[in-house]
Amino acid sequence: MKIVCFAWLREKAGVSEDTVSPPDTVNDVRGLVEWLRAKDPGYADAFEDLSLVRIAVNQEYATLDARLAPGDEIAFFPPVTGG
Amino acid sequence: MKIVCFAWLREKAGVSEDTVSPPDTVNDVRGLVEWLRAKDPGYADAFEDLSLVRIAVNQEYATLDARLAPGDEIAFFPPVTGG
Amino acid sequence: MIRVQREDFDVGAELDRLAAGRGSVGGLCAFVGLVRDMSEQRAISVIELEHYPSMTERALERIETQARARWPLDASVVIHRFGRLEPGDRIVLVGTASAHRHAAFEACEFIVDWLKTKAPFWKREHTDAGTRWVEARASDTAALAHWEQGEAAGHDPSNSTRGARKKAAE
Amino acid sequence: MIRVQREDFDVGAELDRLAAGRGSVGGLCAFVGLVRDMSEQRAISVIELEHYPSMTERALERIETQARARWPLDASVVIHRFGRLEPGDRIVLVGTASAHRHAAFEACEFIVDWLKTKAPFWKREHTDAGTRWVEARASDTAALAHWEQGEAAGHDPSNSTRGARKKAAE
Repeated sequence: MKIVCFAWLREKAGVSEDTVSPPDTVNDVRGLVEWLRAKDPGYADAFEDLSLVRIAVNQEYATLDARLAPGDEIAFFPPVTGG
Repeated sequence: MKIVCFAWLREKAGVSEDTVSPPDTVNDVRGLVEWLRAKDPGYADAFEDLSLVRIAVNQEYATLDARLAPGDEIAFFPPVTGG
Repeated sequence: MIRVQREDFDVGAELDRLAAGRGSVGGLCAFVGLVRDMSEQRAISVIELEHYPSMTERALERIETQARARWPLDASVVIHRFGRLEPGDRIVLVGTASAHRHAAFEACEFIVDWLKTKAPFWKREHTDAGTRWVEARASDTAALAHWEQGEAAGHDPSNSTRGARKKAAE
Repeated sequence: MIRVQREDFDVGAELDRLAAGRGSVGGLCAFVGLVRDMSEQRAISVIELEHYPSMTERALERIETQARARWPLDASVVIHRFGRLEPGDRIVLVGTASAHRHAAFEACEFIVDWLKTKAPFWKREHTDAGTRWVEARASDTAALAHWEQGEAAGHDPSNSTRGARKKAAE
């Protein structure tokens, strides 16, 4: 799976792009978040308050409940501020 | 008093600008309209349906009841279609 | 800023001017009215726009003043052409600049709605079937009436489109 | 038409392009977003706009498609810049062309409201007091929610701003 992070989430996680291979038990975004938190203090910091985290799976907005498959691209970012 | 007419009202009245001196009994727009109608078949034609006539006195929208004074500029025109 | 003129105008330059030197402007809204090529299934070759010069500028200035009293605008521009125009030609530009985009949108549409029903201009269309004076549309009068209802509700800028939309949805 | 680019754009030329060859277009509405010079009492020297490239174009295309399904548009354009920008610089252009001016206004504001809350861009401001990521505003989310309420009411374009404004006034 490919992880991408943007804005202050990228800075906190210390990761712009990351390729990870979580165990089979990680089958939704919530599971992935927990697994990343446990694995890496940067992710733990970035995910401290999940109410500030927006998620996209394969470039579409998604929720913590979204199912994941190998090869998916999961993006984490703060609420957007363009326009 | 100065009369100005626009668009098809100008064409029907046959008048673009007109200077008139109605009697003292003509002291509002309604009186002026009646006086012009009686005086001139062009005005009679232009004023055939007053629901289609818009009025301005001294470049401000006004109604048939507006009072008139010597030196006023009274404009008659159809509903506007700019923009 | 108000202009009534025969000549065309440069939309990009006018909008640049609205924002120039005003660092608080976060958004510009603009409306450009164009001459259409058809009218009731007839191809338009040319239109003539007649106006009432001494009343026009006064009327446009008043509506711009009203819009600026009602919405927090940093700047605004209204340019209306008269004379002979061809399909595709620009007729009118309304531009508004504000720190608040919704104010810019509302004020711009308010001014356009007002122009359509109150500014002393009259269009005559030339088609292959002859010429005719364009008739005013009831929908334009209705559009303006909505702003006046908003005004009657107490001149509160927040009590306009978006507020009303929200209330209606509740 | 969608563009995501580092370069500036020419508002006048983009609007001309919207109308070119489309004789039925009676009105264009445009919104131009600009970099402001102040943020919470601090002078901004520069902003950086980060984005998520593979998602951005897809997201913008979707919103343009939605707007064109919801309103009778002849054409539309959305251009959003990224990278390093200075106060006064253009950030975004949304333009809509329609035979009906109210559709042009509504669709344009809908797209802007959507961009503000859904398009994957993030602003970082540089001021004399340091740099900070701009925080999203609740008012932007509320603005978008109004359109979604309108949508829930049945996708009827006439049942939007103006209709709601009327209902609320009654």
